[in-house]
Amino acid sequence: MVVGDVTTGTDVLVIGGGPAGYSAAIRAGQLGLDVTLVEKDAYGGTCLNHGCIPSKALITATDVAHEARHAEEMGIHADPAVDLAGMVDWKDGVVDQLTSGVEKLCKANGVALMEGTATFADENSVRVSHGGEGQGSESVEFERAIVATGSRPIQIPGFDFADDPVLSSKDALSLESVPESLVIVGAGYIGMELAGVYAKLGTDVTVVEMLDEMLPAYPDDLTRPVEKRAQELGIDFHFGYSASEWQDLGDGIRVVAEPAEAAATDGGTAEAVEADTIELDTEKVLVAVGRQPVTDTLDLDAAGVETDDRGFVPTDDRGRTNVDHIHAIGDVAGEPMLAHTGMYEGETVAEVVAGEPAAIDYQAMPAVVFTDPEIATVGMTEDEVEDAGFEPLVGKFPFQASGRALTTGHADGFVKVVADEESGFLLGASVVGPEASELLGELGLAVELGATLEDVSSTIHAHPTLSESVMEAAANALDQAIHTLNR
Amino acid sequence: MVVGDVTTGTDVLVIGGGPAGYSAAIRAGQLGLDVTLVEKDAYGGTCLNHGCIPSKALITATDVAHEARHAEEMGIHADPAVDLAGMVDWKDGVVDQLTSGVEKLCKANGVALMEGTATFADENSVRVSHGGEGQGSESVEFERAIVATGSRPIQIPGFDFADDPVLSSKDALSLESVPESLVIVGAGYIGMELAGVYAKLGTDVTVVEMLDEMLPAYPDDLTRPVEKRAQELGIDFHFGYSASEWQDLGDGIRVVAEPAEAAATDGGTAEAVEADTIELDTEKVLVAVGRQPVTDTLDLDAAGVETDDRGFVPTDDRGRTNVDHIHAIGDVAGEPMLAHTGMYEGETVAEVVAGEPAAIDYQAMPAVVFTDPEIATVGMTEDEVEDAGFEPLVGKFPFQASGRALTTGHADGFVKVVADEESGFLLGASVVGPEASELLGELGLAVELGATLEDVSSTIHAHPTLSESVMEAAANALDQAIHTLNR
Amino acid sequence: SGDAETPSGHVFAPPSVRRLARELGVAIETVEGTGPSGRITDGDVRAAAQSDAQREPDVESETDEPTDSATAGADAEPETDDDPGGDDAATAATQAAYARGAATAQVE
Ligand SMILES: Cc1cc2nc3c(=O)[nH]c(=O)nc-3n(C[C@H](O)[C@H](O)[C@H](O)COP(=O)(O)OP(=O)(O)OC[C@H]3O[C@@H](n4cnc5c(N)ncnc54)[C@H](O)[C@@H]3O)c2cc1C
Ligand SMILES: Cc1cc2nc3c(=O)[nH]c(=O)nc-3n(C[C@H](O)[C@H](O)[C@H](O)COP(=O)(O)OP(=O)(O)OC[C@H]3O[C@@H](n4cnc5c(N)ncnc54)[C@H](O)[C@@H]3O)c2cc1C
Repeated sequence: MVVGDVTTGTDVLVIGGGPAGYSAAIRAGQLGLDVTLVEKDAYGGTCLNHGCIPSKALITATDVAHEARHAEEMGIHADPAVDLAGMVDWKDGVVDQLTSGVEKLCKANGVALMEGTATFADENSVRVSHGGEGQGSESVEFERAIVATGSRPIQIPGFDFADDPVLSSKDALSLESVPESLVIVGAGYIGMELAGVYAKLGTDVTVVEMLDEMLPAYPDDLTRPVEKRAQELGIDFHFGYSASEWQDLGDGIRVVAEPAEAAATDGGTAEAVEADTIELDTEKVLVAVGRQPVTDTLDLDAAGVETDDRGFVPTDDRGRTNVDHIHAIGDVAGEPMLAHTGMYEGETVAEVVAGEPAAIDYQAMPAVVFTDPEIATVGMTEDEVEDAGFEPLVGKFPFQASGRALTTGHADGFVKVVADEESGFLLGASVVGPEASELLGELGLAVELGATLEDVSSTIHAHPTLSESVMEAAANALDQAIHTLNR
Repeated sequence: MVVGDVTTGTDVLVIGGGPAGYSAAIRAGQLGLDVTLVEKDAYGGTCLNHGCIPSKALITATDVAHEARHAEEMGIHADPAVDLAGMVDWKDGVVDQLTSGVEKLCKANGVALMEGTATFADENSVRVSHGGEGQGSESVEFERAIVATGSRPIQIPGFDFADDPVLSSKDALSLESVPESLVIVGAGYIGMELAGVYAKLGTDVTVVEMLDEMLPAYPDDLTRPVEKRAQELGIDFHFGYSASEWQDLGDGIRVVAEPAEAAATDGGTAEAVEADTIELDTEKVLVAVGRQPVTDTLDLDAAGVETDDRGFVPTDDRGRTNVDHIHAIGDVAGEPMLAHTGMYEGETVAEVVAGEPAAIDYQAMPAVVFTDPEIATVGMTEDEVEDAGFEPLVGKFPFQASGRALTTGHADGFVKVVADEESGFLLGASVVGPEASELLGELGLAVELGATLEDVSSTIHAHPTLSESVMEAAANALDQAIHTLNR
Repeated sequence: SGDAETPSGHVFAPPSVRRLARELGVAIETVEGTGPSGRITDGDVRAAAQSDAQREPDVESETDEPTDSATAGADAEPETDDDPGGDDAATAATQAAYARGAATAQVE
């Protein structure tokens, strides 16, 4: 390894300025540690620049137009025109505000910021190469390192993100005009969120998914309202198909998909095993089949840090890799690859590094899919409760019975809670419906605190709110619901 | 007392089918009691028919149009037309669905329903007179009675709700066309919620308030964002004035208001003591100055039940009046006059009646004002925490720092939590901003369960959500917030 | 049931109590909960730490942090600003005041 002329020393080196990395750096700074954060690209990482925030901005904005367009029932007649370039500008403004906020917060908490790509030289130093021509590089020595280099979209054979009609999720969040048609490969959460955005913008959306259902990570009762809505939005689905290649048609492209063996041999539905190749003519194709860890710029070997067979960096409950003084957090450390997981790990590991009695020991990890309607889950599923050896007691409340839901015109879906029958402790919850993402806050707190069904059902909730549904679902498990029938 | 030909007997008689009454009846039915519910007018009471539900329906619907109309920044160009009669029809449909739901739920839980007006004959019976001509009346004997007769809007001298241009809140929720101008007397929550609705519908709204500020029950930091928004909406205010009379102008009316002595002698602001009478020309005037208990149809004297000087029926923590076997719940039993208070009291008293160890002993009573933005509070205020002998520790998080808030285009306001400094127990919280009403669910649970700031701040919240602001406010109190500066 | 041991090892204790257990070197899975439905309270953890201390006087060394000398600098010292046992009683009393479930909710 070439050693540069400049050598900096830092107690704690954080590599990567996404939610995991900046949270770790800020918390370390708050704890009085000498901390340096290296980021090669943009503060805020995937989440702020090309992930959570831009996607939610577009989802919310397209909903404003879509809601008004479909509110005749409420006595509202509107035909909004959407200027996608204008919407993307607005979204970029939101992103800028947040990323510059992250930068300010880092500085205010005493974090030294360094721009460049960090590569391990050995167990106690990295080389940071600065971006532009002739910007050179420098060596940084550390006592402890925290790897937070995140993830990137997976490319599949036949679809190169460098080609113009082939979009990654990042590209799909910055289009300048609404495509007439869009094929989306992958019906996971990213694909389904963007399917909703473009369908509402008027694009003819077709989704190709290898497995035989959308959002395969979620149980059917949760995905059913989303499926119904997707149909209303005119989104077409081809389940059990793998996209294999695309062809240039001059004024558009043709996406070719083959029956996915996996689905077929699995005994998929009739629809899923249609024998033949399908051809879908479209303007663009978005590939959203998953994300993989980013470690290629790091030279982990030089530091002796091991990865697993998928490239993730395994860690223990203090976020330590196999090398004790090198930690890994966020997407690069494996599932669940979610921003809030990364932030929690970042804060926790910063505390560990500062010698505090911290550990990664949550009871309740939330997850949200911002489809229409939203899906939100926290803690254990009914099956997991059973597998863990508890007797599951389930309570449910349909939004059709919620006054607040009806006043918003969105009453599909339900809140479901799962508890241990004997003790009444809440172990998990799931919601599909309006503001599911926000209702999860209370449900997560309840699981995390070890609240019982009775605790939740006898806490007064303001009327009329959707959050009453949380209380009613808990009461339903106890056969005490007022606004829905008990079992 | 004349005794009718028919006499029915019931263990538990509930008088009034609003939220308090129907909740009591349903819970009593679930507990196996023989229960009869008498309602003179419409199941669901004020709340479902002329209160919470219709007002929230109109607020939400007008917001759909208003949001789209003001979304140029997001790249959306729309000029929605609102047909108020259509909107009111839709609202009535929502109300019908809910009130018929209440009726079904009562029946399904074994509640006997009786239509008519109940008047006490003595301590153990009422006479129920049925509505229409020649419908007669009957006598009902009971072991226990639960009075849940609710409240009605207060009339002020000079303004008779029977006169066409004078509106009660009930009238204002069912107008067939948008008035050009509207004077609202009273800047309490009902007045301010409706001011927002009509301003957004294009009405020229002027609010006259006796005191020297809007929403006087709430501290200034919470009302400031609402005040700012009201100004943007073009709502005019006259504080320190009492409406005294109205005059017919032929094509409209003139509302006359005098300086309110109370405010003036109170040393109100210069604006508040402008010496002269003001005259406001307008199409309609809405009087929303408060609500009073409904007991006039009851003849409480016949049962020996006492009321206080404002007409409310005082009760103990089991909801008992001075007559042990007669309970009172909901608005008729006093402040806070809120639907969820009534429902909680109803359920609790049903359990008391069934011999369960229940009591009215909440730690956290929520309250929401559905203005733009919403205001929501639960538990103690900072002052109350101090008065109770705790050392208040405050944490705050501004929505300007919330990624989710920015993606909705609504980032005014904040979440504020108050805890006991020594123990860290959360004692109260307030929110002004987007979805404040829904965020209150988690905050209420935290206060009710005796959660600490650390419990809330270390519970993982999904990103990006507004509910993260709850976590961040708790972290801020501990100097551990990531997304806002600490003190 | 009042028994803290659950089939899965899932712990019914709020985060503040779980952190206290780490701070005091108490294995929380072994602590008997006395809160509502057997929830583990901070008092339970402190009591467990006390009885552990009686059995194993060297409990301090169990606070498992590898408070690496590597961390160097002023902050290597673990922040145990909470004086264990000191405000025990006060905290327990305040908690009792708020854990209303304990007082009134035991319906059976
Ligand atoms: C379209 C989309 C929508 C999403 N929506 C959500 C959502 O709603 N909620 C949610 O929880 N999650 C969502 N996610 C996932 C979320 O974005 C990630 O989980 C999160 O960004 C992971 O954070 P991280 O800090 O681990 O990594 P990243 O955010 O990926 O940040 C890693 C950073 O490290 C930098 N870096 C990499 N290598 C080096 C190096 N060698 N030297 C210096 N810097 C380096 C990168 O430039 C990057 O800035 C979404 C993702 C996508 C793509
Ligand atoms: C415009 C408006 C908006 C509101 N918004 C909210 C809100 O968002 N959230 C909230 O919590 N609260 C709100 N409220 C207040 C809420 O409506 C009341 O707190 C709630 O309705 C009280 O419930 P109750 O059951 O005590 O009485 P009521 O709902 O008033 O019901 C009483 C019932 O008793 C019947 N009755 C009366 N006398 C007799 C008799 N002698 N015999 C038989 N029946 C009788 C009446 O017909 C009525 O149906 C609002 C009120 C208004 C006016």
